[in-house]
Amino acid sequence: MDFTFTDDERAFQDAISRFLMTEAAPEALREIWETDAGRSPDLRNKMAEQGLTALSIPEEAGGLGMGDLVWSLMTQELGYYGIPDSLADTAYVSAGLISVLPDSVSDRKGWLEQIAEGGVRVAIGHPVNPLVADAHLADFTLLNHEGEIHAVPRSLIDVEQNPSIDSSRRLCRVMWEPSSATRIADAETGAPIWDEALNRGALSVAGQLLGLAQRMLDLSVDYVAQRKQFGKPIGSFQAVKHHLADVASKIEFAKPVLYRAAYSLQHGNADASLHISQAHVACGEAAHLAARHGIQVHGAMGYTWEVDLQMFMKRTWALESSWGDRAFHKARISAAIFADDAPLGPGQTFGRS
Amino acid sequence: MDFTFTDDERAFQDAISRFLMTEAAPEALREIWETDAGRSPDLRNKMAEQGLTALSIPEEAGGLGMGDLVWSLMTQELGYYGIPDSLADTAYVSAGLISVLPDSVSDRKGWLEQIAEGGVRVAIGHPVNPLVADAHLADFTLLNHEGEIHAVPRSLIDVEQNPSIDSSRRLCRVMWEPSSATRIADAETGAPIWDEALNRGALSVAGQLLGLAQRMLDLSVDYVAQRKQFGKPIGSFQAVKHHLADVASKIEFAKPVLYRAAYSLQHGNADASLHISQAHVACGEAAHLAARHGIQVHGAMGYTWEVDLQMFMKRTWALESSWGDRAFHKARISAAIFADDAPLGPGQTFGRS
Amino acid sequence: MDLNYTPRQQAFREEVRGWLKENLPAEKLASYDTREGFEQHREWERKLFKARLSMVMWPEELGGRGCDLTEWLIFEEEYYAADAPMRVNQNGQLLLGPTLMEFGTEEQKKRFLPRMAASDDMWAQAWSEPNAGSDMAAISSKAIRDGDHYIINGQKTWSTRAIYADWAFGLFRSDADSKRHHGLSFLMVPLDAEGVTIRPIKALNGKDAFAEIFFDNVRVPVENRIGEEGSGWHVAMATAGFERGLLLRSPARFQQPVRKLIELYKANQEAADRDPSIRDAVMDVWSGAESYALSAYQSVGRLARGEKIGAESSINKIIWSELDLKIHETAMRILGATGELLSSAPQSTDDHGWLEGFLFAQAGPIYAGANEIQRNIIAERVLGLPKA
Amino acid sequence: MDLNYTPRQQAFREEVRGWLKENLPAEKLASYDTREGFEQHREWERKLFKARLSMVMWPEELGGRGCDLTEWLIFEEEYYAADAPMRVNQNGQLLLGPTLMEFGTEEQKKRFLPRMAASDDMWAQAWSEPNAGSDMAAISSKAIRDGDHYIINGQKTWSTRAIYADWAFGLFRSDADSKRHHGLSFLMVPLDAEGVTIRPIKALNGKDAFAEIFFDNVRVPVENRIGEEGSGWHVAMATAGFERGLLLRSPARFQQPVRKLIELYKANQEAADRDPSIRDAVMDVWSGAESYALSAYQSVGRLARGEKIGAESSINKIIWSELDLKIHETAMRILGATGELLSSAPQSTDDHGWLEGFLFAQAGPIYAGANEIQRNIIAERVLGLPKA
Repeated sequence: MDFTFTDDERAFQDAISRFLMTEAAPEALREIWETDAGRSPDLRNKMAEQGLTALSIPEEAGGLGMGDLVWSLMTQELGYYGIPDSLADTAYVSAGLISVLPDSVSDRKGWLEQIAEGGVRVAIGHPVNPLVADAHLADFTLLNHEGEIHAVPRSLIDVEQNPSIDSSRRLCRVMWEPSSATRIADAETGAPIWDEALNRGALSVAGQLLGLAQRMLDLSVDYVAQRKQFGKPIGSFQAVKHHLADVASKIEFAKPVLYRAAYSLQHGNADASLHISQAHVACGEAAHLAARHGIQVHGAMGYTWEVDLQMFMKRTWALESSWGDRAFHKARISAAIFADDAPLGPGQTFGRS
Repeated sequence: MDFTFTDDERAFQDAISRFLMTEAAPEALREIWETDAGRSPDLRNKMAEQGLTALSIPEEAGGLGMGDLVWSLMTQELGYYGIPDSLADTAYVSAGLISVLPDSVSDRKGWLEQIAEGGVRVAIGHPVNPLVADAHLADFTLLNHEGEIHAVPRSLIDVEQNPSIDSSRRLCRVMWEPSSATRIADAETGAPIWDEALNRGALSVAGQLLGLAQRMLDLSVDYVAQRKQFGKPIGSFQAVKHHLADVASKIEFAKPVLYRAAYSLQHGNADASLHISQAHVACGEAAHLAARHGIQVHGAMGYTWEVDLQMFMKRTWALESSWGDRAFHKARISAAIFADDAPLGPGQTFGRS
Repeated sequence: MDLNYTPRQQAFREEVRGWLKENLPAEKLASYDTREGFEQHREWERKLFKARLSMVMWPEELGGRGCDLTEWLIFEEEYYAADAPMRVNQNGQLLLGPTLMEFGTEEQKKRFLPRMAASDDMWAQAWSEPNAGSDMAAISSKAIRDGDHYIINGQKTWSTRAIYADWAFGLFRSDADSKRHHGLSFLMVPLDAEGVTIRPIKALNGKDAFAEIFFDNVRVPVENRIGEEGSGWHVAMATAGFERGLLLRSPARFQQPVRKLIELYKANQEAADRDPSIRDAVMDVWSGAESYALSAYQSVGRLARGEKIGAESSINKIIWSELDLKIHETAMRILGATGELLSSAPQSTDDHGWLEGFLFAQAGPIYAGANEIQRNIIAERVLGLPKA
Repeated sequence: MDLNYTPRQQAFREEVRGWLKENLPAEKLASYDTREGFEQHREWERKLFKARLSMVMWPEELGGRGCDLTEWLIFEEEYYAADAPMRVNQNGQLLLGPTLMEFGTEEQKKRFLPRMAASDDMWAQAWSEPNAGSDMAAISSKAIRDGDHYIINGQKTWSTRAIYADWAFGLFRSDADSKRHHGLSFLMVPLDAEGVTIRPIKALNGKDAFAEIFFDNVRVPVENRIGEEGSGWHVAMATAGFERGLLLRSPARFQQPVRKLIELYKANQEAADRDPSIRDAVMDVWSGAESYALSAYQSVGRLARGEKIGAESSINKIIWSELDLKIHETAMRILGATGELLSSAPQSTDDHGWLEGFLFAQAGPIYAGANEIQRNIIAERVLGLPKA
């Protein structure tokens, strides 16, 4: 029993953080937002060079063979730096889906190798999301047709862009015709794979939300320590202190929830879906509160385009309902904890294998 | 359109307040609690002398002919002073029920006269309450048998006392045999009368809860203004200020809800039940918050038997679920506001006549 | 207590309802945070003014129709129930207007109020400064007397729609050596005056909703001062009271979205009920909006009896701003995954403007004095707790 | 990361579970806030001690069995899952015990810890004073050195169950001229010493749960001092850390009532669902208790890696106290009209003691440092915000 990360894992997280701090400063992000595609090939290439696209690709396909736990650290950094890129959709969710496809899918290994090298973008259209992120520039998109899995190249889809309040989001309605040429798994094979993709997507969002929460807290702490009113830093007022203390508490207690969820998914725990929905809700609530208290302690400055807080607030409001909105995840929690055989009470903390 | 009380009505409330301040100081209440019956005949007599038992008795039966609006002021005072007496059950709820009984009930006028004079105690056993307050010393109890109304003298009931956390409550399980001798209304006649009794009971509780909220706020303000920590009155700390400001806000905005409800009941408004349930919930939430923040700012002192706060907190916790618990009243609100013909939006504030 | 409307009040309600039905713009106006929308809203205001419906409470000679507060509430109810356009000149009509009524000279009233009612003059406030947010007394912009003029230098900020407006009003330090609340004067400044520079501030939603105003030796005649020289704080406090209080946020403004929220909830009930807090929140905001409306009627009655509304207006400010936030938070929860889409997105399911409203609601607990400050005021002035 | 228990840990769990099944009292013990219940609980503690289960983490020579923190969590899980009696000697075992381990001499450890583990000595804390609540440094009780003794004069309050206890520990001012955190010493005082008077304080529930302790020239030998003379504050701060932190409120203490709350909810679902906030609250406290447990396992892992837990323990204190309140609030909502009945009432439907727990939960945000103070600590020491 050891519920901590290894020194290596923590060093990895630090390295990612330092890398993104340099390569994805807020000014750079704002420039990327303004582009048509909304994505920076340069940033994506750099991330690939760092090996980030190869994280969870099996070693035999040229990847690092890491699991959901490492992604729970990685996605926090993606959130913290507000990375305007669906990297996790390609390198985590889609890669995870492709990894478990039957061997009969002849492109499988090639796709994984290309993802590891950073040579492809893969979008994924799970029914829980009404729109598909980044389908406009994905080389191919994984799509669901009555439970089947289809891998549809860019040339066979039409996309209609749907602008979001979060300028870093690129959401597409995807129009396409299913055919046997694009089908890579039938509905029976597809069902558990789609379920796992949903869990992985939700976990990816949870991690990002937690990173966003921490970023908004850090921005707020910096702001209130220097901003003065009534002759004192506003951070010395008890009401401001308590707003931010509450955010810190939410983050502190959402973190182990995220890690348990990642562990459960990685180890095939029977309660993984419950744990992931709990993480989505807990991290969402931490981020939501960080946004609300963040703008409150920023005062009118927080309401401007110029101050960076807005970038992270809007991302929070968008991601909160991504890969399942709060109601979706609460419904999964309800179903699990009110079931007759629910894993309740002391001694059930790590669920059932 | 005038949503204020007259000078006379406000003078009446002031007079009640001064009277109870003198006659029902906390030390006196604590003594009454310790008695077996839990009630003071002396206090009851004085209240009768003040005319409080005659308030809503029709003038032709020797009463003052006042309505629910005046009772919404009166019940606040009963709550504020934590009066350990079911005065409102006799003089308001039961009196209201008796007033609308058919003329064929030969005792009707006599009962009203006796209530007005303070000569009888009447308990009332509405099905919404699992137990009957003060049945142990009521001269007779109004009871429900399959929708019929029965007036059952003390000699024909057995009572089993059920102690409450609120030492001023005297709750009885009532055991009795319905008979034609005790029946005063059949089920068809009884149905609207029981409904109105429930509304009146709920309104009486709402008023008391609001009075309790104000009392707990006043006690807390007094305490934090004199109690010092870290060299300052604790009332000068922002966290303490904000706790009490929130209580003051809740009270301020529950008050007009109570008054609209009383008006609607008095004037037979079609939305009276909705308005009364809203008042029960709003006043309950104000009192609940006043208790929570009250004990918080009192610190450990608030947790003692000795400091008066406990008397009003425990009364709050008891009354919150009396004459319908919060779920009961929320269900009535739901049914009304989600109905197809719900009175929603601007211009519907005072409901439909 | 009498909760029936008089026949006159009912007739007025019918008149307003009928007029709005006849005259409402067929198409939704563009956002008044854009130049185009701003002018569309000015046109609408002129139309209201011509029907003497822009400022119903003002005296007839100033462009109103001398209604009382109850009639004003009725007007507002009908206005919001009809989904009529947002009022673009509120800073003038609701903040400066009442201030002029109370503190202005007869000449000032005649000069400014009818043009304000007609929206011939559009007003911006010049309240905050970069270092004076909720601490309004920290003002450093100066207005130094030079004969029958003041010479203004300094900077104001968070001035709503100032880039489109004609005039601004605000507090300036007329005694250069004074501190805090002392030595301030309340001035009205034409925004086309020489030396005025306006720079837009882009809001959260990407629109130029606010501006900074820079004053570089701007000359303003003394007759543009409201109240005595040096007593601007006193005047401004009254203005702030109007802002927090009843007038700025009439109850209908919340009852109408609650009605729509209930429709939204019912249309999506099955999905929404998976999160039980949604239904609970819908019930709670229904009660909150009702209670806010009831409190308004109560205040109107108290004012009619000659009572004053004092620090309780701070409670109002907290209640409406938190209510507005909760209404829009709940709508966003119901919209779920499509909630983030702009109204221009083809797949948007937001036909009421919930997202825009959600963003705007974020500002409610901040502007007009942050809610933390309002809670201090309640504790100190309503409850009598000691200052820190 | 490895979330599997080792075979040794699993065997320990089985042992504890089996022992409890064999040895649990057949009848619920009386409340330990009564003399009768206090002694019943002391008997139970002796039984636990004999099985070396009273203080599993303590070394064998002090009466424990040298378990690590993970095993302690396992013990707690089994203990609460079995609904075993509340621990009556917690003030000694969980607060003073760790303090002695860290700051006591070898002689003190041998003298006090085994008797504490066996509950031969029952301990009360003598922490607060009438004018020193959350402001612990405002202590005025004096312990003036007289040769190899201290002479104690003063008054302590809120001493839980002191009327039944054998010993008390607390801070006293050993330097009469010192102020605030300076000049304090940490002393252990036998409650049967001459000059000690104990007066019960009746709590909310009518029971003598607390007491005031009066010291009138009470002589205590210097060997009853923990740490250096005058450095009591430093020692006490460590004690306060234990109190707020992990040990006082093990996660199982909340997971077990959550399990019961879910049973209560399911048994009353139709009535409860009329108020949708109830179902939402049940889900929320489930998540809260899980998250508190996960955080505990995380802390245990961090401690095992040699990290320190500092001001984060203030977050713990807020989380468990607010969680406990919400669990019991929700239970009271589900019980509805019968919730107010004492367990002695024939019609009571409260077979878990929800009402008593609800009352006790009210104290959670107050004792061990009010939550307002904890939030200040988080803001200042975790986030680095400036002091007021």
